[in-house]
Amino acid sequence: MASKLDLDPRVVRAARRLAARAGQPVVDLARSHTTVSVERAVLRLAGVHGADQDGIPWVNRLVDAVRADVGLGHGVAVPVFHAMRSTGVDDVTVLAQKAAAGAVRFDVPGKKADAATARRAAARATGRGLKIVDRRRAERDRLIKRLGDPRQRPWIYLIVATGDIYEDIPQAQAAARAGADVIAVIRSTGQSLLDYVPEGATREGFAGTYATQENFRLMRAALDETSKELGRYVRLTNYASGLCMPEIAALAGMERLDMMLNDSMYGILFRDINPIRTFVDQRFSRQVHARAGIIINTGEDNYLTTADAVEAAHTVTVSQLLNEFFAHEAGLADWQLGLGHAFEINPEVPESFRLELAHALLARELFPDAPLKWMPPTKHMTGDVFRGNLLDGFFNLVGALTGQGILLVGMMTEAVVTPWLSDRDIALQNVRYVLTGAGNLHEDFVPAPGGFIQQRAHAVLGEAVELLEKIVDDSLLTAIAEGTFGIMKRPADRGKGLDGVARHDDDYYNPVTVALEEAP
Amino acid sequence: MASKLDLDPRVVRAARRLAARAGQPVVDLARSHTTVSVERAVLRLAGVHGADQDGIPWVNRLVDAVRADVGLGHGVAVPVFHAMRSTGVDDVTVLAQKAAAGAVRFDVPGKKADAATARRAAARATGRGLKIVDRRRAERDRLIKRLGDPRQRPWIYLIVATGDIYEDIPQAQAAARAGADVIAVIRSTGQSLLDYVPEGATREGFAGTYATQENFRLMRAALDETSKELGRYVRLTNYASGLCMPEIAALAGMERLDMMLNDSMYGILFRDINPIRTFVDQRFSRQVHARAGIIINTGEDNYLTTADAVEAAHTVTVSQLLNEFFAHEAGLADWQLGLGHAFEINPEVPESFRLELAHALLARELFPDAPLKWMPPTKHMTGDVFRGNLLDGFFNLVGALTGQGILLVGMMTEAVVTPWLSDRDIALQNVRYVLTGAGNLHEDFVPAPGGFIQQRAHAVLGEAVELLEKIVDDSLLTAIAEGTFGIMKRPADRGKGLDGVARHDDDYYNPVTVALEEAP
Amino acid sequence: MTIVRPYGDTTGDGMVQLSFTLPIPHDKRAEGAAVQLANKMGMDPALLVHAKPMGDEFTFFVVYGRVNHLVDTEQVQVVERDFPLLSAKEVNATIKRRLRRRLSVVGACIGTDAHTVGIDAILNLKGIAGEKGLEYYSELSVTNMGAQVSVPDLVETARERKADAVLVSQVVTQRDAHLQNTRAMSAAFREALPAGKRPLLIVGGPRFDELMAAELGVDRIFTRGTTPREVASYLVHAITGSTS
Amino acid sequence: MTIVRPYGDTTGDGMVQLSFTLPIPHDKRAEGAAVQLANKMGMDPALLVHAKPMGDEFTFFVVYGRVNHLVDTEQVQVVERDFPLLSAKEVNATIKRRLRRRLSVVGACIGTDAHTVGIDAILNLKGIAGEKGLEYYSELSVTNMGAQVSVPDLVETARERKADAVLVSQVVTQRDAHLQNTRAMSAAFREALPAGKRPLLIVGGPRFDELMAAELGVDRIFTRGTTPREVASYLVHAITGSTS
Ligand code: B12
Ligand code: B12
Ligand SMILES: Cc1ncc(COP(=O)(O)O)c(C=O)c1O
Ligand SMILES: Cc1ncc(COP(=O)(O)O)c(C=O)c1O
Repeated sequence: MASKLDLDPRVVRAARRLAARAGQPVVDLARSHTTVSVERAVLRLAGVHGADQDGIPWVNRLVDAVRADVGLGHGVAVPVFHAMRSTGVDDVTVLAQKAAAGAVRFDVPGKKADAATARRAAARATGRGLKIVDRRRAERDRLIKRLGDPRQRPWIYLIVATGDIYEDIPQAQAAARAGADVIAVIRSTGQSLLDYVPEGATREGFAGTYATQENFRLMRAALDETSKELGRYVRLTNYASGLCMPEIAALAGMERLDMMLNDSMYGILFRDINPIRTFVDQRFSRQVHARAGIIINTGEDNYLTTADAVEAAHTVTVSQLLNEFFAHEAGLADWQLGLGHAFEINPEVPESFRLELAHALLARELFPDAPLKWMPPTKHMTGDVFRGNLLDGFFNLVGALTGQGILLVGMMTEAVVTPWLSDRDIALQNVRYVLTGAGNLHEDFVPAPGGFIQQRAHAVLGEAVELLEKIVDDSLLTAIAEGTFGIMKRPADRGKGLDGVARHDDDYYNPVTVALEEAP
Repeated sequence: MASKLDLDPRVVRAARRLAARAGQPVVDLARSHTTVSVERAVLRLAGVHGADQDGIPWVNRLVDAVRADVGLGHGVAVPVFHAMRSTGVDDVTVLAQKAAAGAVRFDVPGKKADAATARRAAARATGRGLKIVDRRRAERDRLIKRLGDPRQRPWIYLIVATGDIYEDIPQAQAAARAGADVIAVIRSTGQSLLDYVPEGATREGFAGTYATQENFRLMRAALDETSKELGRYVRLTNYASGLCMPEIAALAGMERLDMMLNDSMYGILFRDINPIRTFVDQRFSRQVHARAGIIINTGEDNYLTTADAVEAAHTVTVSQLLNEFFAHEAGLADWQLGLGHAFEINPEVPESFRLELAHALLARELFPDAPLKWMPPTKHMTGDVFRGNLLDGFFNLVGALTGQGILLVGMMTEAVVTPWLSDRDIALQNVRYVLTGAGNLHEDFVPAPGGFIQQRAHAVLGEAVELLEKIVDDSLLTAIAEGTFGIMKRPADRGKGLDGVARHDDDYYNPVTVALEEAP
Repeated sequence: MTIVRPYGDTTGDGMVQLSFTLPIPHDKRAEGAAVQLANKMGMDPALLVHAKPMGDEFTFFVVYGRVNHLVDTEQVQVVERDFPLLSAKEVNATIKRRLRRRLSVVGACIGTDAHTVGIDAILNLKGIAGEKGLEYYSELSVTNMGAQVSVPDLVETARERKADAVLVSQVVTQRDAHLQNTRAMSAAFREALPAGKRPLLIVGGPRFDELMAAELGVDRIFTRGTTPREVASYLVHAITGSTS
Repeated sequence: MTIVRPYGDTTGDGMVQLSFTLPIPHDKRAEGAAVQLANKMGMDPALLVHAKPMGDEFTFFVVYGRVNHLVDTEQVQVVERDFPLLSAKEVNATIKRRLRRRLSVVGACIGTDAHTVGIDAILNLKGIAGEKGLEYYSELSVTNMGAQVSVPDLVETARERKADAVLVSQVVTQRDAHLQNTRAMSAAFREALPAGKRPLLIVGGPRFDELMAAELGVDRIFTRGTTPREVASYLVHAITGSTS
C-alpha cells in the first residue's frame, strides 16, 4: 500500500530510536533476572509433565523444592539435572514427584565438571523439548503449504468463550466453516493470576476456558480436521499472559498454536502483576514464540477501554513502538508482530470515523511489515444490538480501508454476553459484506493532503515522540508507575508475583535461553 | 464538490441534447391534450370543494356533467363559467351540485363575447386559487427564513405509513423531533387508481394513508407546530402520482406541501396507467409544482426493484435526463429536481459498494444543482433485521460520500412491515452516526483516476447515451411499450385512465395553464 | 431430537433476544414493565440490556434472557410437500398424457396490491433462482393479468380462459389485507362456479401461513422462496392426480 | 396509564421482535418449531421473517408478531430511590454533623473479576458523566482495593479501615459469577463480624437485578448508569440515618 499519510521518515526514525533507548533498561533487567515461571517453562521443555492429585503441576512442585534448597538464582536446570544423576532417577517427572515427597535434596554442584555434566544433561533434555517445538513449526509450514492460507487479508479472527472445551470445539469448528481464519479461545477470568497452569481438559471456566496443554491439543486437533475439510489452514490462538506466560508459551509451541496474545505491559496494567516479573517472563516467552513461529498479538487495544481513545491515542503508538523493540530484541521477525490497536472512539464524537481512520493508518504506516491486529469497538457498545452491528460494520470498513492484517471480529452483543453462536454468524456476515463490497475501496481512499486525517496522524505521532522523550528521561518503570498507559498506576515494587522473581547469580544457567539466543 | 469522475463534458451535453429530442414529441402530446383530472384541478383552483354523500367530489360530478354535454376538448372552464352566468349561480360548488342533480346544461358559447366573458370569469376564479398557492409559497419562505433550514445536507427524509392520519401525526412529530427534516406520508395502496381524490380526514388506509386535502392540512399544521418547537422548518411530502396527479398537485400547492413524489413514468410502469394520460397529467402537475415552489421527487429508484441494479443502471440515468427535460419544460428550476436513484445492488455482488458509489456519483455530477433523492436498499433487504441495519448504514455512507441532497432513511424492517416507531428511531440513529462520524469523509474519497469507479461511471453514461439514441429513433412511447424501464411493458394504447384523455379542440381554454405559462 | 430449547452458547441454555416499544416514558418503572412483559413471555431471568426513550411517550427496550418453554419438533404442524418434484420435461409429459390438452393457468395480483415481482417470478419466462417460470412449460398456457386486478375481472378471465388453476399473489399484509382479499376471491369463485367447475385456487406471498388454506377457502398456499418448479409440480399433481 | 401493550405502529397492536437459535437443521419443520416457540411465548400471529442455517445443526430465526400479554405498570416492582439526592456539600455537611468523623468506604472488584472501570467511576476523583467520584468528598475516606480481590482480603481490609460501607463491583455474569461472588462476600462478612459491627454492604454492576438485595444478603444494589452522587447520598442516608 502506497503511503497515504506522508509521514516524515526522520520523525519515524527518531521515534524508533527513542523506543529503543526507553526499552533497553528493561531488557537489561530481563536479562539479569529469572522467575519461577521461566524455570518451570524450562522444566516443561525438559519433559516434566502432569500434576499431583490437587492439580498442582509437578513443575511447580519441583521448582518450589529447588528454590527451597538453593534459591532460583542459579536457575533450576543445573540443580535438577545434578540431582538426576546423584539420585539415579532418569525421568524428570519422577524426580519431581520424589522431590515433592521430600525425598530429594537439591544443591549446586561444587565441582566444575559436575556442573558441566548437569548443564549438558539439561541442555539435552530441553533440546528434546525444543525439537518438539521445531517439529510443530515444520508441521504448520507443511499444512499451510498443503491447505493454503486465507484467500483474503485481513484474516478473520473469531473468539470462542463458553468456558467448556467441549462446547468450544464445535463452536470453533462452526466458526471456521462460517469463514473464520483464526480462532481464539478466551481464557477463564481467573487464570492469569494462577501461578500454575491447570492440567487436562476443562469444562468449568468463567467467561472463558482454561488454557491447558490438553485443551490446546484437543482444539488444535479439531481445527486440523476442519482445516482439511475446508482446504484452508485455520489458525489457533490463546493467551501467553499472566503469571505463567513463559510456560504457556512453551506449551503453545509444543501443541502448535499459531498465535498468542502476548503483550509487554498488559499483565502489569490490567492484572496488576509486578512489572519486573512481567518483563522477565515476557522476554523468555517471546524467545519461545520466535522459535515456534508463533505470531504474537499485543494488547494496546486494552488501553482504550480505560483511557479515552482520542486523548490517549499516542500512548497506543508509544506502546506499539516499545512492543516492537522488545519483540525484535527477543528474536521475533516483523511478520510475527500482530501489534494491537482498536476502534474505540466514542461514536458521538464529531469526525469519529475519520479519527479512527487516521489512527489505524498511522499504525499501518509505522509498521508496514507487521500484520497488525485490529480490535473492534467494545467500550462504546451498548445493549442496543442493532446499533452494535452497525458500528462493527464501520469498524470492518476501517480495517479494509487501512490494510489491517488481522481483523478481530466484533460482536453486536459485546455489552451483553460472551458471544452466542448466532452473534458470530451475524458478525461474519457483516465482515463478508464489507470485504466483498468494499474490500478494494482503499484504492479510492486518499486522505486529503494536509487534511484532517493526515494532520491527526502527524499530531499523534508528534505526541508519541514527546512522550517517548519523557520516558527516556524518567524511565519506563516510572512511566508505568505514573499511569501513563491505560491510566493504570503500577509501581515497580508492587503487584502480584514479585516474590517469584530472582536475580541471576553469576552461575545462572538456562539451557533454553542459551539455545534460543544462539539460534540464527 | 469538485469533480471526481472526470466526465467528458461533450458526452454530457450530447446526452442532454438526446434527452430533449426524445422528450419533445411527448411534450407536444401533452400540450395538445387534456384529461379529466387536469380539468378537475382547474375547478379545484377555481374554488369547487367538497363531495357528495357517496364521497364523490363535486369536481368529479361537475367535470362528468360538462363532458357529457360538450366533451372535454374545449376545457371545462368556459362551459362552466358560461353556465354560472347563464344560471345566475355565483358559487361554483353550488353549480356543481346543481349539475350533479341534472339541473344544469352546459354548452360552449357560440358568441365570441360570451366566450371571452366566461374566460375572464374563469381566469378570475382560478386566479384566486393560484393566489392561495402563491400565499402558501410566501408563507413557506417566511417560515424558513424565521425557523431555518436543516443544518446539514443531506436532508433526512422519513416515511410514516400507519394508514390513519391520527396515528400518522404523532409519529411524524416524533420523527421530526428525532431529527427528520422531511416527513413523507405514504399513500394507501389503492389510491393511485382512484379517479377521484377522497375527502376529509381518513383512518382506514392500507399500508399508507389517503392523500386528501384535509389530511394535508392536518399534517402541515401539526408539523408547523413542531417546526416552531424545534426551530427548524420541517418539510412535508406526499404523492402527486396516479390518476389524480394534477388535482393532488393543486391541493398540495394550496396546503403548502413542500415536496411531492412526481415522476414522468412511474404511473405508467408501476400502476399500469395509460402513458398518454400520464404525460398530460404530468406536465400540468409540474407546472403547478413550479408555481408552488415544491420540490419534486422522481421515481427512478423503483426501476431497480424490478430490474437489476447493475444491468439497468443506465436506464436510471436515461430516465433522470428525461425527467430533467420534462421538468425544465414545465418550468421547474434545478433546485426543485429531487431526481431519484437508489442503493439496490445485490450486496453479494463483488465490489457492490464501489458500484453504488460510482452510480451515485454519476447522478451527482450529471445534475450538480439538483438536490437528488437517494433511496435506501429495499429489494435485497430480508427479514434479517441486523443485516438490514448494516446495509442501511452503508447506504447512508454512500449518501454522505457523494453529496446527495435528500436521504430517504432506510428501515431495518423493510422486508417485514411498514415502519414501526422504533424502526425509525434506530434508522435515525444510524444516519446520525454516519453523518457525525463520516460526514466529511468525502474530502478523502478520491476515486482512483481511471480506476474502477471512474470506469464504471463512464460505462453507465456511455450506455445511457446509446439507449437515448435508440429512443430518439424509435420514440419514447415505443421504448416504454418494449419494457425499457423496469422491465415493465406498457403500450401507449393500453392502461388505466385512457378514457379520461381528450385532444384539445381549437378553442381549448385552460386559465390555469395560461397563467402558469405566462408567469416568469 | 424432538424436544429442544433455544441455544445461546451452551446446549439447553434457552437464550433468546427480544425487542419492543412500550407507550410509556422512560424511567425505572418502564424498565420494570419491560421485564414484566418478558417474564410473561416466559423469559426468566430476563435481562434488560437497553432502554431508550423515543420522545416523551415511548420507550424502546432490548431484553436478553432464558426462555423456559420447550419446543417439541414432533408437535410441529407443517405443510410438507406431498407431491413429487418434477422436471419441466416430466411436467409437460404428464400433462400431455393425462390431460391431452394444455393446462390453463391464470395469474394476478388482486385488490390494490401492485407487487408483481413475486407472481412474475413464478409465471414469467425469466423465472427466479435459476429456474424458468411457468411460461417456459410448453404444456402450460399462462395468462398473467398483472397488478391491481379486481376479483370480478379475475373470475371473468378465469372463466374465459377455462382456467384449470388460478394463481393469486398478495404481498401487502398491513391490516390483514392479504387475508381479506384472498377470502373475497375464494368466495367469488364459489359463488360464480359450481364445485366441479371451479379452478384450483392457489395463493402466494411472503407472509402467508401455509396452514391457513382451508380457512381462506383456497387449495394451496405458497410462501417465501417458492420456485416455479414447485408450483408446476403441484399443479400436475393436483389437477392430473398423477404422482409422476 | 396502567395497562399497556407493546407498540409497533398503532396503539394496541402489541407488536414485538424476537430472535433466537434452535439446535436443529433448517427445514420447514424447523421453521414450524420456531413459530411454535413464539406461540408459546404468547405471540399470535407469529410471523417468521428470517431463517438462516448456521452449519448443519443450528438455525437462526427472526420472528415478528403480536404478543397477547398485557403489561400492568401498577404491578411493576422497582427499587425507587427512597432517599434524597444530595450535593457534595450537603453530603459532607451531614456526615460532619451526624458522624463527627469521616465516613470510611472500602471498594473492590472481587473474585476473578478485573473490570474496574465501573467501581473506579464511582470511587475515583475522576468520576463519570461529569460527576466527581467519592474521593472528591472531603468527609469520605476511600480505599479502592482494585481488581481481583479475594473475599478474605476484603474482609480484612474492611476491618482494618473500620469501614462503614463496603462497595463491591461485579461485571462478569457468565454462569452467574456475580451472584456467587456476592453471596460468598456477604456470607463472609456475616461470619466475620457481629450484626451491629458489619459495614453496609453494597454491590454494583451492569447486570444485577436491584430487587435481589435481600436474597444476596446485601443492603443495596446499584446497576447500569449509577452516578457517584447517588451512591454518596445513599451512604449518608443509610449510615447517618439522615434525610438531609
Ligand atoms: C419491489 C417492491 C415494491 C415495488 C413493486 C414493483 C413491482 N412491480 O412489483 C414498488 C416500488 C412499486 C413498491 C411499491 C409499494 N410497496 Co413495496 N416493496 C417491494 C419490496 C422492496 C420487494 C418485494 C419483492 O419484489 N420481493 C421479491 C419477490 C420475488 O418475493 P415475493 O413477492 O415474496 O414472492 C415470492 C414468494 O412470496 C412467492 N409468491 C409470491 N406471490 C406468489 C403467488 C403465487 C401464486 C405463488 C405460487 C407464489 C408466490 O413466490 C415468489 C418467488 O419466490 C418489498 C420489501 C422487501 N424487501 O420484501 C416492499 C413491500 C412489499 N412494499 C410495501 C409497501 C407498503 C409498498 C407501498 C404500498 C408503499 C406505498 N404506500 O407507496 C407501494 C405501493 C404498492 C402497491 N400498491 O401494492 C411493504 C408491504 C408492507 C406490508 N407487509 O404490508 C413492503 C414489505 C416494504 C415495507 N416494509 O414497507 N414496492
Ligand atoms: C472495558 C472492558 C474490559 C477491560 C477492563 C479494564 C478495566 N480495568 O476495567 C479489559 C479489556 C481488561 C477486559 C477484559 C475482559 N473482559 Co471485559 N469488557 C469491558 C467492556 C468493553 C466495558 C466495561 C466497562 O468498562 N463499562 C463501563 C463502566 C463505567 O460501566 P459498569 O461497569 O457497568 O459500571 C457502572 C454501573 O454498572 C455501576 N457499577 C459498577 N460497579 C459498581 C459497584 C458499585 C459499588 C456501585 C455502587 C456501582 C457500580 O456504576 C458504574 C458507573 O455507572 C465490556 C463490554 C461493554 N461494552 O459493556 C466487556 C465485558 C464486561 N468483558 C467481558 C469479558 C468476558 C472479559 C474477559 C473475561 C474476557 C477474557 N476471557 O479475556 C476479560 C478478563 C477480565 C476479567 N478477569 O474480569 C464480558 C463479560 C460477559 C459477561 N456478561 O459475563 C463483557 C460484557 C464483554 C463480552 N460481551 O464478552 N474487559
Ligand atoms: C495482550 C492480552 N493478553 C491477555 C489478555 C487476556 O487476559 P487474561 O489475562 O484475563 O487471560 C488480553 C485480553 O484481551 C490481552 O489483550
Ligand atoms: C415517483 C413515485 N410516485 C408514486 C409513488 C407511490 O405510489 P402510489 O401510486 O401507490 O401512491 C412512488 C412510490 O414510491 C414513487 O416513487
